[in-house]
Amino acid sequence: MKMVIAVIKPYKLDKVREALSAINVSGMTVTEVQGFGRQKGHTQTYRGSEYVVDFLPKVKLEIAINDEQTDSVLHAICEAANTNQIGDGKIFVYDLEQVMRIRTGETGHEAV
Amino acid sequence: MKMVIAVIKPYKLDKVREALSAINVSGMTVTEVQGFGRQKGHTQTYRGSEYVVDFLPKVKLEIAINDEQTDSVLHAICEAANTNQIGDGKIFVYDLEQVMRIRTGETGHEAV
Amino acid sequence: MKMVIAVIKPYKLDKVREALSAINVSGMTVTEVQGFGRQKGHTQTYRGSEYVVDFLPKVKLEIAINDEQTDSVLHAICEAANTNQIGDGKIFVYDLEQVMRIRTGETGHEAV
Amino acid sequence: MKQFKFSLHPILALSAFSILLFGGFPEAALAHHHDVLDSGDTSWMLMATALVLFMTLPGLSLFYAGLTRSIHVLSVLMQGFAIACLASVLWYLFGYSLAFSDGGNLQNWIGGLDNALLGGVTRDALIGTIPESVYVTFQMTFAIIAPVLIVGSFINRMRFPALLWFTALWLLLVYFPVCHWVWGGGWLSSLGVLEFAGGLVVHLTAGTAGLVSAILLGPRTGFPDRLKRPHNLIISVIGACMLWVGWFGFNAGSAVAASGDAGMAMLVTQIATATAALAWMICDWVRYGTPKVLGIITGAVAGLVAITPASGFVGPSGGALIGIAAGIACFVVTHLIKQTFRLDDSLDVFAVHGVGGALGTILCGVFAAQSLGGVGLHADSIPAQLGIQTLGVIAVFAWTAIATTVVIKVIGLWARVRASEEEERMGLDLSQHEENGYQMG
Amino acid sequence: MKQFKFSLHPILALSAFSILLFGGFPEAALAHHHDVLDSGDTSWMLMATALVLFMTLPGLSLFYAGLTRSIHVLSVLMQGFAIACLASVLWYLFGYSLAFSDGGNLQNWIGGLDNALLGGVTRDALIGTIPESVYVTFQMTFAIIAPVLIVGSFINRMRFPALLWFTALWLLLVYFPVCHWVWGGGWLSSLGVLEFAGGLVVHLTAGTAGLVSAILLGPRTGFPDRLKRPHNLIISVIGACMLWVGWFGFNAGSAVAASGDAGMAMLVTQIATATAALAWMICDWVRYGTPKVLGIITGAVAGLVAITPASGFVGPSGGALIGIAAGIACFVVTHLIKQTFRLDDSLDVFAVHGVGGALGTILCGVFAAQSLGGVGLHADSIPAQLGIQTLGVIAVFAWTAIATTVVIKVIGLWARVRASEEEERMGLDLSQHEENGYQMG
Amino acid sequence: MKQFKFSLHPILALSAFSILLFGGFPEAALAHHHDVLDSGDTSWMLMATALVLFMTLPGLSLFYAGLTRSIHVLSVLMQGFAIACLASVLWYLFGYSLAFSDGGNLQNWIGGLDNALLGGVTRDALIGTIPESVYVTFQMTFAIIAPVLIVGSFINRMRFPALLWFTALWLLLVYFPVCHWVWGGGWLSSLGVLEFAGGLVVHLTAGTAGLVSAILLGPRTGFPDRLKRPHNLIISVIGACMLWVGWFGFNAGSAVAASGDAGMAMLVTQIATATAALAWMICDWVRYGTPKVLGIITGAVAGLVAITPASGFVGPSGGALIGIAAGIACFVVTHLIKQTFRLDDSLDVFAVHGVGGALGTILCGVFAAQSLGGVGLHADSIPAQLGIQTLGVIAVFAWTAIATTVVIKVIGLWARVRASEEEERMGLDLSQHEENGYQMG
Ligand SMILES: Nc1ncnc2c1ncn2[C@@H]1O[C@H](COP(=O)(O)OP(=O)(O)O)[C@@H](O)[C@H]1O
Ligand SMILES: Nc1ncnc2c1ncn2[C@@H]1O[C@H](COP(=O)(O)OP(=O)(O)O)[C@@H](O)[C@H]1O
Ligand SMILES: Nc1ncnc2c1ncn2[C@@H]1O[C@H](COP(=O)(O)OP(=O)(O)O)[C@@H](O)[C@H]1O
Repeated sequence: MKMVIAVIKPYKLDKVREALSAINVSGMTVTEVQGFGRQKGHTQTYRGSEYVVDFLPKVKLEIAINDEQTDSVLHAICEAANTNQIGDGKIFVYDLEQVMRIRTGETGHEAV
Repeated sequence: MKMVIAVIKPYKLDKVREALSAINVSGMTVTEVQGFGRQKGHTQTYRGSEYVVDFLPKVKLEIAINDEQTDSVLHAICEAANTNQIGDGKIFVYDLEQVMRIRTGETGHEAV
Repeated sequence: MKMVIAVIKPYKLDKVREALSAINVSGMTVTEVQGFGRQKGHTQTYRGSEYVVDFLPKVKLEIAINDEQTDSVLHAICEAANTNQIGDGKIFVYDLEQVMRIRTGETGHEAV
Repeated sequence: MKQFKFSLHPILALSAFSILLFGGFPEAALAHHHDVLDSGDTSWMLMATALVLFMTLPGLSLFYAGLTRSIHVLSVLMQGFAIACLASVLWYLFGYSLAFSDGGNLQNWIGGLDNALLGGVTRDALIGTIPESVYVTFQMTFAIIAPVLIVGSFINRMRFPALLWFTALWLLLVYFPVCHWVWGGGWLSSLGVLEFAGGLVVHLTAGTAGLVSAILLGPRTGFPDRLKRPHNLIISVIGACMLWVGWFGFNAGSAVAASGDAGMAMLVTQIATATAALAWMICDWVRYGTPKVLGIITGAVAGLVAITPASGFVGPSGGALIGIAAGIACFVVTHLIKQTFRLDDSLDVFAVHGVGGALGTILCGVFAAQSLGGVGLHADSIPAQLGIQTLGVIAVFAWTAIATTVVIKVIGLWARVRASEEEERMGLDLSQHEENGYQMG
Repeated sequence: MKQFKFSLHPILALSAFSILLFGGFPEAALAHHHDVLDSGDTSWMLMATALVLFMTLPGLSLFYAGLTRSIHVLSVLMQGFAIACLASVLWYLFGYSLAFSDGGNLQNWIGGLDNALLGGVTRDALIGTIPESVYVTFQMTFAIIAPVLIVGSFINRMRFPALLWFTALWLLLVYFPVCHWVWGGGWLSSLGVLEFAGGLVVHLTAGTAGLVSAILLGPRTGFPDRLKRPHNLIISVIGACMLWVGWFGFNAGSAVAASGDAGMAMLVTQIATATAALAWMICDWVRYGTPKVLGIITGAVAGLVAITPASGFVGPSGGALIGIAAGIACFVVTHLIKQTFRLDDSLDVFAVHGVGGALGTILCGVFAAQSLGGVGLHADSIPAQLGIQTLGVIAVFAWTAIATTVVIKVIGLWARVRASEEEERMGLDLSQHEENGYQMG
Repeated sequence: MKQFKFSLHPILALSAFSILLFGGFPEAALAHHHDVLDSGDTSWMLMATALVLFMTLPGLSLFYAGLTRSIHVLSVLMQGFAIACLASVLWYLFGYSLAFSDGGNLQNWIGGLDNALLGGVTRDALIGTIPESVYVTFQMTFAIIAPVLIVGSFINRMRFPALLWFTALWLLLVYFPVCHWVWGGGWLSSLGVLEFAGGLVVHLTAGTAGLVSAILLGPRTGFPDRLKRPHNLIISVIGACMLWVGWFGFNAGSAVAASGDAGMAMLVTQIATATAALAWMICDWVRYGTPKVLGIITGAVAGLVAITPASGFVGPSGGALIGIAAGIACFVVTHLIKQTFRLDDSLDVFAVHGVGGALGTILCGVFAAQSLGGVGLHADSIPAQLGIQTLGVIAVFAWTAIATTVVIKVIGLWARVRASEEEERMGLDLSQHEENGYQMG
């Protein structure tokens, strides 16, 4: 099993969720995060004081999937979240050793 | 070393924390997240406009442990967080390559 | 590729970010979290009611890097975030299987 | 002119009314003509003025701000604040004059420029028993709130420069004239329309303008099924409470005296608000199975709006019934607009203010009847008065709809009115003002 | 009846007082009987009414709302708002009549129904020097705030339908009668109890009812050691500030005139609030090593409550001392209730309003003494007056405790009063109203 | 003494003015001397007092609180609240007496102790046409707001115990004397300085003290380039709106009567606020390409400040021009202080209140001219009056700067004034009060 972590622009969340539903991935956990990358923050001025806004609001999705879904999931996210503009975000994949559904105690593939 | 990620219902946080303390796991990092899964959101109506609430508030726990604790930790969380109702959440486990305590610079097992 | 997760004291964020920039690591994703560990929370009293504050505000950084950067990154974070006081936080490292830049579709090392 | 001016809003209304009733000015009304300052009346009007400003800033702004998304919240507050400033300046420049001074040949339609720059509004000038300076400021707060009300219709999507243009032109083409028609000695006041505190002048104009501009600007991105929920109902409740409190200045202040009329206006305002709020709450309960916070506060506003034109003319029971009618009618129209017509009048400005204002104006023609505890319409003059009231509603609606359309179209000639999709998505706070409402950490 | 009515709250109090002092009605008091409208008095009472409403909505609601968890915040605001509406309607229907009209044979206990539906409250009707409509509305705001105060005792756990029942029945069984006893010509006013602005009628009734209902409903889940902290103290501070400002209407408004009595009531209110707040702050500092924000604002409220019954009778130094006493006493009782008796009177309604109201009522019997700067009790009549004051406290406490118990038990016959554990856990916002307070993003 | 007292603020100002104009007291002014209570004037002053308190609590506190970081938000609210309490108590103890009673030989510099503990302020005592109790409380609210204003200069870094000392000593050394100089019959009032509502007494003192204490305490950690943005502009907008509304009490209340002067003061206040806000908005737009929310509300405050000393003397157009001047001048100075001098006067207290207050005081000497719509300075007396106004500004600035320095240095002898880096980093909320503002979940 794999865990896919996608950091995307917040307003793309709905579209990504729909793209994932379309390929039958319907579980995920979402966090509001601040991103720092090539997309540079802007400077805001409040009454003569300048503030550098380094971090930009992003949304992080964590999606546990079975191994064979990896490519289609990456593809779906990538397509839905892409705007061709800097700051679109990144996807990270790592290996999951175990997954467990709390309600039933199921583990492994059924639990995903 | 393993990292255990548990996504649970918010009001179960205290109980899970206590269950973990009982088995001598006393470090964890907690994040407020939004969950999407089988438990479907509800529809809210505000003055004639209907809003689909897809995401439900959950709490995510990240708990780094030593390998031999894995089973007891999964068990403890599962028991404490279970309500037998849909939406109880999931637990994910993955392998940690390295752990470091910032204060002391210790690494590995002692750092967990 | 590795993912480095660092849980640090919130006011150290700027310093850590600068330390990382100094070694050419300039991408990261930041989340506000609550930490539970050896550093014990305090008790707050509101009008005769005592509240145990178990969780302390921390900041979590997720930083994807290439393997060879691992040591320098750990070192940089450790130095910048250290105050020699309990609660300085922890760093976790795990293996990343895949990284993808959404904007370009690049994967692997170039995407980090 | 003083003589003339004295007999304005709502004294004019009352006088016109007296003419209807008794075929002439009653002694009591004339007695006021001595124009001696009464410190009690002045005190109340100073305060009523502060209350109406309070009702707009922060009241109405907060009511609206809580209902947007957090990325647009400042833009709503900014619009309210900037409108307040701009309307104040325009009122000082020529607004008061166009609304309240003698228009000569055009008197039926618009005032003149005798009082431009508030010329003639000296320290000693009186209107009835209060300083004219107070009357000017009191009426100024009415000119402020009307355009702020409209903002609710097109939140999240009007660009800020366009909003400033809109405010200026709309005041010029809609508010100042209509105010003159009803309270400044124009044709509707000559007809004897009953309009105590702004049902037509403020609420129907704003509601109609809201509807029209919502149609012309088109819906928010995501309307109707991918909208985000109100981001902070606490703020909206605070705003609603402030509206309620401030409205005492709006209605009881429209008596332009600390009198029995003012007292009764306050009492019926309180009762109508309460019944309307409860009526809406029950509608929610029946329709959705739950009493809603947003419902009860909206119902309260509907009640406040509906009692506004009637507050000087009806008694407690009249107030209670107008409230119930408003709660139900505004609830129904809200649903019609959103669910049947699928119009994105985002914060229901038409359903609440347009419908409430019209309804109150018309019902006023009934509940002013003495037999119903009102100020004294004879049963057999009700049909005639109802006709006048309805005519007022239709005329104000039609003129506002036309003029608002013109205003928006004309602004479109030199300014982009609607925010781009990108601006809307970033949030108007960032795209229009480079600021964020909330900044945690 | 007018004659009778005129002599009501707090003029009755003052008159009763005069009888004590001079063995008869003084000329000055009688002089008012001419019943001519004074625009200055009317102006102040219009405003005082707005202030008291403001103090409840949004003031008190916000004060409470900030102290709950974020998942219950709307429910608190909703309860305040709905109570305001319901109490207004009941006041219109029969509340004013039961409290203030002549009760005939039952006059000692309760008023009659002569003024039901506010019959007789015409535009011309006066109470003293102000329109009766204003007096009705002013008193209405008192009837609103009392049940809203109680809400603080059982936040997070009373179901909304039960709350509506509770409000209606409690007003009927407790507020209307007690108001009649003290200000409506009932037995306590005949005895000559000194109660200027609501120490007994509003605060002791609410505080006692809070205690009783907290006991009957049982504690919040998690009480006492797993409770969550107040979710937004900023909101509570805003609320406390609004309470302070609005309270000027409550106390100085109770002079029912823009007079020296009103002025002194405002001054002593300000001083007592300040000393009570500082007293509580120092208590916190001594006990916990830190001055607390929640402490100082609670102390201010305690001072406001305690000076309420005394505000028309004491001088500046009396006010200062009553404030200090209230700050300390309410601090101590808060800790007793929470830590010793382990009662979950969640927002300390009894400790602040019950104790503060009782304390102020009793101390009023001392500090009204002329030698202490008061309105003029002779040193040797102090013991007698203290007896009357204490009797008033005991009677109101006892009646309220009994009647509140009955009300809650009776409602239990047909409605679930206490939210289920599941409803409490979801938050009353979602479980009772299907809404959320905050919705970021 | 009554005779003397009667002629105080701003009647003294007006009288002094009359002397300038007519070489003697006019009949009209003397006519007041009969000292009969006017219920209308009293009503307005009761309300104006509530408005000024409202403007400070919650208004000013919120304005400031929104601009800090979320970890300091409570500390700002706490400081405002505690200052309000402490200043009230000091005013009662001796402040009113030092400011307004006869100082005998020292009369030019400071009042005496005749009214300590508010001795002599009885129920019947009058000042002009209102109860002295009301005048005492009205002036008390001015003594409260001045030190709260200063808080904005050193947010996030003054320890709470030091703040209490600062408040007490600063009131004693700066506020009470300066108030006496200008309104209590001291040397500036003898000179005939025009100062209607607090441009010198409140705003210039507070602004200057802010500048001095910002310098002495040093900048916030992170100043100037690693500061965190304002955490909640919504709160600041609410605060600014409340300031605006409450300021009607401040300015129009300073007429100490519900009169034409009060009405005109309200009108010009409204106009100046609007033009100043728009002026600042345009400055932002030109300088940064965007109209800013924080800009427009700050501009409004600048306008309110600048019109304050002039509000009783100028006409509508004078108000409009003073507003524009204030908007631009305060904008420029804000940038100078922050960007050129790199002083961390954190919330621009000097740039807005110091500069605004001084500017308004000086311009008042021009726009009071009859030819400019003012109350009636002859063109040829303008230079002389300008000299007096400027002298007033310089004297108040100098004295405040020196005395504030002394106060801070002296406190440093026994208390730590500046929070440690650790305390600042934890946030003053936690380090000073062991509380958090926000607590989600
Ligand atoms: N090395 C990294 N580790 C973790 N998160 C990263 C990393 N690089 C980028 N991110 C996340 O991805 C977001 C987008 O990255 P950015 O470099 O701005 O744009 P792009 O991916 O289009 O080049 C960042 O805001 C950050 O949240
Ligand atoms: N595939 C997944 N990846 C990541 N998080 C998931 C996944 N599936 C479920 N979750 C998380 O677990 C929570 C509970 O899952 P849900 O399917 O609603 O209930 P249950 O686990 O009882 O079947 C979700 O709200 C979500 O936060
Ligand atoms: N086992 C763990 N798993 C996950 N996070 C942990 C763990 N232990 C500690 N942490 C995180 O690190 C923070 C600091 O740890 P703590 O034990 O308080 O101090 P220190 O690291 O200095 O011993 C905690 O607040 C928590 O967020």
